[in-house]
Amino acid sequence: MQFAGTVTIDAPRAEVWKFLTDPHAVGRCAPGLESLEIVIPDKQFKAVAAVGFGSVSVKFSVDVEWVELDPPNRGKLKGRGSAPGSAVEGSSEMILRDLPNGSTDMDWSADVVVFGTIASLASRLMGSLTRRLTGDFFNCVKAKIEG
Amino acid sequence: MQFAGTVTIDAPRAEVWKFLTDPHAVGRCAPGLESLEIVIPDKQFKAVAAVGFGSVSVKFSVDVEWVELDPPNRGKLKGRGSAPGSAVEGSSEMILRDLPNGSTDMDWSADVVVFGTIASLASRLMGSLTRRLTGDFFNCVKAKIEG
Amino acid sequence: MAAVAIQGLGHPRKRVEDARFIRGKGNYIDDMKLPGMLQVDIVRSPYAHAKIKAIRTDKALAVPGVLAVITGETLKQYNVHNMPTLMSDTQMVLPLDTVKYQFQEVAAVLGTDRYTAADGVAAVEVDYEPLPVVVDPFKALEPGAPKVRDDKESNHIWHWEWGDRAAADKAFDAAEVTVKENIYIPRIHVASIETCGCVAQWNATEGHLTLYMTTQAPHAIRTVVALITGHLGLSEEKIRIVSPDIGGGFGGKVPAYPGYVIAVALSIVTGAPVKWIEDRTENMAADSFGRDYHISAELAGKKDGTLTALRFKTIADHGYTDAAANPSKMPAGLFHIATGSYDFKNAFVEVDGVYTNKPPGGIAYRCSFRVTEAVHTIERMADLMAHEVGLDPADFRMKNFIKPEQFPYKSALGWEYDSGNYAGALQKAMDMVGYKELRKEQAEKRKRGEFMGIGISSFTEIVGAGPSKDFDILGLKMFDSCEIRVHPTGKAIARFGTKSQGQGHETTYAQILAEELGIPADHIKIEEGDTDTAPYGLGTYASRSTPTAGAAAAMAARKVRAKAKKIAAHLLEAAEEDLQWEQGKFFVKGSPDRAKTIQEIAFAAYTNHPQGMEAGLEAVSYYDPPNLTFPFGSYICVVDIDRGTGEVKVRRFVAVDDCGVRINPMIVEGQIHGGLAMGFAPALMEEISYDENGNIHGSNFTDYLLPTAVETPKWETGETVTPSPHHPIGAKGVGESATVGAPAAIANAVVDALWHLGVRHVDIPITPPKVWALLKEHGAALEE
Amino acid sequence: MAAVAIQGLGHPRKRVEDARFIRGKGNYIDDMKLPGMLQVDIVRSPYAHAKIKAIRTDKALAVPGVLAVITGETLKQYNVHNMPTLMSDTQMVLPLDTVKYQFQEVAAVLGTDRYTAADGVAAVEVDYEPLPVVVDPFKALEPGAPKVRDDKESNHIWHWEWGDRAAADKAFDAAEVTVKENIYIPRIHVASIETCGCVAQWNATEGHLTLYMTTQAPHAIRTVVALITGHLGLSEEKIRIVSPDIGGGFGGKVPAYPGYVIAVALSIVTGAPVKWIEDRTENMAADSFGRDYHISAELAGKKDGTLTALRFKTIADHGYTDAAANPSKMPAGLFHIATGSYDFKNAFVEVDGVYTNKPPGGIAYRCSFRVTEAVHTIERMADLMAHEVGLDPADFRMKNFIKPEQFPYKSALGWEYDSGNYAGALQKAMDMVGYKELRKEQAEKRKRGEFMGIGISSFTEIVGAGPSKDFDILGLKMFDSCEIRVHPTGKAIARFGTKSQGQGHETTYAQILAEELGIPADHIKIEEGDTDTAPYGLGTYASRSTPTAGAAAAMAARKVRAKAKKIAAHLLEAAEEDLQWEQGKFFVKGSPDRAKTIQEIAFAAYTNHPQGMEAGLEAVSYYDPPNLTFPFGSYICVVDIDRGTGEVKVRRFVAVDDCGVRINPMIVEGQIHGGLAMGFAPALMEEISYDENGNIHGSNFTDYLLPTAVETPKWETGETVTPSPHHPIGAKGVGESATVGAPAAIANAVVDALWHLGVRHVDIPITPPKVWALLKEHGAALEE
Repeated sequence: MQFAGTVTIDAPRAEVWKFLTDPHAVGRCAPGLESLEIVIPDKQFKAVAAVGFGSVSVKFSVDVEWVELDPPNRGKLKGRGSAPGSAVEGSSEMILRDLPNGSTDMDWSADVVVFGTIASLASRLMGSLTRRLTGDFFNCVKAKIEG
Repeated sequence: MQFAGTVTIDAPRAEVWKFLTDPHAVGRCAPGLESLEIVIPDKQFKAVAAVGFGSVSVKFSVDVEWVELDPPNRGKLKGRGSAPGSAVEGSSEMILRDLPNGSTDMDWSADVVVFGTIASLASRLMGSLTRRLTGDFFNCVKAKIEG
Repeated sequence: MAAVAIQGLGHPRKRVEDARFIRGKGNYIDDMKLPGMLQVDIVRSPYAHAKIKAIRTDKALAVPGVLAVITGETLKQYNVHNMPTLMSDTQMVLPLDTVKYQFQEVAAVLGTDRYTAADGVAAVEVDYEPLPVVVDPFKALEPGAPKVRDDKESNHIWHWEWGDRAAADKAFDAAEVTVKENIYIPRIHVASIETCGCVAQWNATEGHLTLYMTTQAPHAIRTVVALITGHLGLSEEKIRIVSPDIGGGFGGKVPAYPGYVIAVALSIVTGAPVKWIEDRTENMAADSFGRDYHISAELAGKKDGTLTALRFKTIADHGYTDAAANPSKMPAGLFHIATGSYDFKNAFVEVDGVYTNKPPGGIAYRCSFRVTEAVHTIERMADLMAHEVGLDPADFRMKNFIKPEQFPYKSALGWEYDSGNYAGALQKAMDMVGYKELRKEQAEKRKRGEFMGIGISSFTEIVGAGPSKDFDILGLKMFDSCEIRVHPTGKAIARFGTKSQGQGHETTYAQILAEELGIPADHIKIEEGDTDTAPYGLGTYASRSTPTAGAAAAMAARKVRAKAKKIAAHLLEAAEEDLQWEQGKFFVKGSPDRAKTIQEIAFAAYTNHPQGMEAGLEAVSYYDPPNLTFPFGSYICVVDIDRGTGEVKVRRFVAVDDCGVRINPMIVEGQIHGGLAMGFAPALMEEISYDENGNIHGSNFTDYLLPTAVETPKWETGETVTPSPHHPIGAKGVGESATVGAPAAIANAVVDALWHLGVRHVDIPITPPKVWALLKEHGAALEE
Repeated sequence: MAAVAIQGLGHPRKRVEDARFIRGKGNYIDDMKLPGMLQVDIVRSPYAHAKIKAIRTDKALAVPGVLAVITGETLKQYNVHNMPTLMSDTQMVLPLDTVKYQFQEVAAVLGTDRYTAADGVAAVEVDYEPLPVVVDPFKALEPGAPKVRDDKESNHIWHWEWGDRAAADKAFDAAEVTVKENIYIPRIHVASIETCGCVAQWNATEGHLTLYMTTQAPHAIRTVVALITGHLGLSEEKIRIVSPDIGGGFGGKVPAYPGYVIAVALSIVTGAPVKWIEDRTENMAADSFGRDYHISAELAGKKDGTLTALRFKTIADHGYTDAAANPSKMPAGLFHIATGSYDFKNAFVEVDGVYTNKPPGGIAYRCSFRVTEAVHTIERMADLMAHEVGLDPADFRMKNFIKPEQFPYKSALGWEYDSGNYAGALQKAMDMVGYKELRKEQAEKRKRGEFMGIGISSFTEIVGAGPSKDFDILGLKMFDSCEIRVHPTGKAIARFGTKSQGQGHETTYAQILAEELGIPADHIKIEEGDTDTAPYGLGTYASRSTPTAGAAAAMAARKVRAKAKKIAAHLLEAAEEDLQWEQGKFFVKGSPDRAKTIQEIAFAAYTNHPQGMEAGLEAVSYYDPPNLTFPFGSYICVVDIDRGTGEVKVRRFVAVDDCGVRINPMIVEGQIHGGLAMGFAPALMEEISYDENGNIHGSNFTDYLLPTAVETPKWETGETVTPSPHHPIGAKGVGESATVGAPAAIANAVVDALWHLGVRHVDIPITPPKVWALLKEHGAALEE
């Protein structure tokens, strides 16, 4: 599944960058996040998050790696997660642009592939669910940065 | 099984008679007696008594009837009892005689037939057990009357 | 006591097995609770293709009540990590290093109960490295495609062909008319309400295994287990397979699945009984599938509509291992019945089996080894050709049918059809449905812009595998068997090598025996499914029970009757040749009162048999059918299509079946009703598909649509009776006819409804979105 | 894998059943625990004869967990308060109004478990009115004796006689010497360590009864149950009798006891499984007894010791009903084997059956229907005659034995003895024991006032009932059966109509089949005891298993071999007549390398049999023996008698048995050891007696003395082998020989020790008090 969008955040690019590359900061907006561990700062972190898809609820352990970091312009991360009977792989990219009014535009895109129980049991729900979760996530991010 | 014996009791015949024809009095000496009920005074009573034969212990319900009563000389009773899987039938007779010293001699005899579990399981023990029980019984009677 | 009715052939005897089924007293695998029984649950792969880098079991083993976690490495110590398939391919029980399809077994967790085992499964951690996935058999055949099997040269499994290619090509070259279509018969699942499972009970003291399992072929399973485990000392006399009541088989309970081997291994190791039961998704996603045939079909004919030749080329998607349940010499089953009910002079079929990253298979979906695929294709193509030459599909069929006088008929693909009256069945169906009036109605509606279609399917099945000359499974000939023992009081017990999964064998076999012996059916106890007691048989599938074991019943009964005649002669002090049989007794010809009933004879068999004759009254028959049987029928379906939703509404469905002599008309009727529902379902609803990552779609009853009573149309059934000339009682088998014959009638009706738009074909399942898209493509959809 | 040894005839194969027995993994009735199982316990009469005035159940029903109390009135509603005995007499299941022996069943209490049921039994109140009791059969025959049976004319049941009375009388009149003795063979009990019991499981949904019970004759029980309950609709195909492992039978588990009927009735009423298990006293006091024969025996002979005639007159005490387990036409069983090993020209035996207020009976105590009674009597009488004419008992026997060249020998009482070499067996026993030296030692000891005796018993048994011409039980011919099925991999399962109770059938039957087929015995699973699966048979008792079912095994195997030969011919492309059998394979004569093993042939029977031949490799044989078999032997016992205590010390016991061909010498040896112990026991220890009120003495193991390893002497065994000429493998059966033959050897030794005192006879059991009294009577007791 591929998703993309643009979010305008009423904050300077550096501030937005700082927030979005701090897993603990972002983590506060990640739905169902249960734990977060920095393995190598600015390089690798682990997260555990519970996600519910319809009647199916699973807890994913995800390993995330920054594969590109061009502060404060562009960041790309890849992740692979697993849950009992399910797995997820994906990458996500963000590009920050200054807006004339001092705000920052973030273009984001994500490519997520799910495998296993989640994929087979919940595929019908996946699209709408993901839209809802990303919507919530970016609203939260925006709110947190904009304070 | 037939048993007989003579017991000398240091008490006047009338007193001995009175004791021996009072089921409640005699009952205090009856081994394992659990309850006693006069149905018709001087005629019929019921008793419940537990008897142990070796490893076998049974509770007999016995109906007893005075078939002869010639106060204070001679008395005869018959009984029939039952317990789960067992039965007993018997008669007993006593003849009281004054002794010169004011004591009383009691000649007693008993004829007991057992049936069922008791008879088949405990027949080897029956003779010695009965001897012991009757011995205990008459010692008790003697003691109680002689007070 | 009033005399008990004999209830032989043709009697609508109530199903005796229903006494327990309708009271909830059936004995299914999951009803079994043995003292000390443990439960196994299985860790399955989320990936369709991946390398297993590590399996970490420490957290699982820490779950209270989890007793063991085993992997392929565990089984490898005993060389049982792999097992052979019925097609002599190799199937993993548990993998050593790679998984080949999604939901494949990866490890097994043994716990004290089902919940504990499931908790253990959730706690097993597996590290995978995903590998490239191929789910499309055409892509799998392309050069450079990801290789499914490390141990094979390519993804191409086998090529198989039948018929005279050159003659067919020549006929096509000379044809006045040809039609061609690509037809996909999608992957579906039998979706029995009871999933697969077993209880393995190892008796360490006796070195003996009892395996209670939901198998349609207990004896074959026993022999296979013995062949697999012989090196471990588990030889055939130490294995007992018991198949209790089965909640639906339909072909899905023929193969051996890894769960069985795992349960057995764990029972042997622990000494405790071990239960394994699939949940719904495991059943749908990991057991053998049905169909998945991509067929490129061509017919040739004359302008007058006479068919002259047939060419079918098929790509068969077998998933990651060829675990098809076919007769071993027939990798595409009986697909070469493809000439159907028509008198083709030339025919050629070829099939190529292909590996993909999908579950192993395939098995038949209530059908006799790929017969539905063949029937669906020829019946779809017949309609195409009919329309092409401008004939009404009914007229076209009548023109091309094999004629009654042509039987026994040798088909261009080599089969000898035993008997048939195809025109009779079609005519009866047309009469029942009011064909002409419907065509009139259709024409009127078409004028009004309403889409109504009429579809015919005049199918011919081929069932009752099969004659020992050609039919075997792993070498085992496909005979079947009946043993009957008559007790002193004239009651009897009979056992069979088949195994009912709902067919009503307990009822119908007793009727065959009752017919032959005159012992009331109610006095004959029927048993199947226990390899320790039943005579060897190849099991129940492919509509073979009546053609093989039903025949064995009659033959065994006749042997009993032959002995009974000798005893009667002794009792009546008459010569055998002077005795005459009348159902239930022998009497002296001309002196009907000098008679001995079968009950009197039975008592004498134990109390007063002739000196020199052995006591007892019993016989066994292992019946080797001289030929297959060829049930047939004509189905006519009338559909209305909703232009707003694309929904196909089956308004009428007339099914005229000819299965030869009907043992129990009520059961035949029931079988046809059930079969029609299972023909309707894949025509309109059922499909299992995969995304490009090998994720299954259709692994549960939310995504895989079974018809309920709400969706199922009202069936109108009729019959003709053309006995099989070679079967002892003339019966042919009917369990699968309707499943085989129905989908083409529905598909033909849909195409018939849309033909004037230019629609020539729709692959099943013909779902509302698919129809709506067609309508829209041709500008006929109603949009808001 | 190393080749598995065939282990055919003569191989001391370890008992395969011991694998479970010695691990405590046997499956006995009381091991059975079915879900929801209830337990029944029985109220029994303390009186030997009484009228039942009232049965009050209210207190019992108030016991928590007590579910029901049933009486004869309850059962009468279904007409099952009475049941027929095997001798067509009537036996109460539960009485309506009178009890006829002590411990008779009076009512039954159903509870949730054994303890509850027992509490319920204790709470049932029964009012009895005692009636006059007769326990002595002689008194029972006196005019005016209390009548045991209200439904009969008198206490005399039947008179039975055999032989030529007039000729015998004439021979006695002409005799130079006669001896006479009254011999009592007391009532004893088989006292199996496992008591009787059952679990009745009624399936209300299917109308089907499974009765797990400790029976030696499952099929006969099934037919009997069907005949009894037919009026209730419980017909034979709806009854399954399963006899699991049995902890000793010895004849006591042939009849049907009231407890079985009660358990069945309660299971039918409640729909729950119901267990009934006897406690020790119930088993000893209420089940069928053995023996209880009062025999007045006479022999006539010449002065030189030649026997000329025999007359035995017997009063047989059958208790309150004639529930003997005999062939139906033989009310005194095979008592007419009474001429034993001797060549009598004239013989006459008569027996009168009498009712008394004792338990019903009788059954054999590990013996073939009254054979011990006959053997004990003739062997005691032979010693009397030997002493009378002044011959050593060994010389006397040698003189009178039937000679080897006389076989087949027709006895004066009508039997045709199959084969024998009596002198050979006696000579071997004498050599083993050192007979001459012992006689010398005895003479010396007698001088010193020490009592040492040497006793001989040269018995002839008659076993293997029996030829269908004469032998039946309730009409059922006494054949027996074997079914064998060879699996594709060459392993096999075989089933029999018999039922092992410790005899080791699982081991020995497999050896017979292995011998005949060359399939290793370890690859043949043997089963018995399930009427649904085993071919009909009459069961195991009377040493009949080897003579009948063992023969059936060989015959069934030979049928299998005949088919195997056809398959081998097909495989080898040779003519059948050119094939030669060598254990385990057929080869082409002259080309030993052109061979097919039985395993290869078995696989071909399912995969490559000749066209036209049925698949499978199996056969059934119902074997009707042409004659009985006549095992024999000579036992010599040496005793020392303690003059102070009367104790008889068995110093030596040499047993030479000839049972024909020995299938498994180790098992034969074990059977003889066990049999000797069960001959020793009634000779010296076991007796059941009654007081004048009908109270039993000997209803428990404190009063009824079973020998343990401490009391049992060391046995010295030897063998001669005289095959049965009519048995397929020449075997005769040995399970009971020692029990039959041993008591006379011991009794003869005791009398021999005391002969010079004037002692001519001592009835068994020869207890210390009895011997001490004899010593005292003859002034020989040592007193303190």
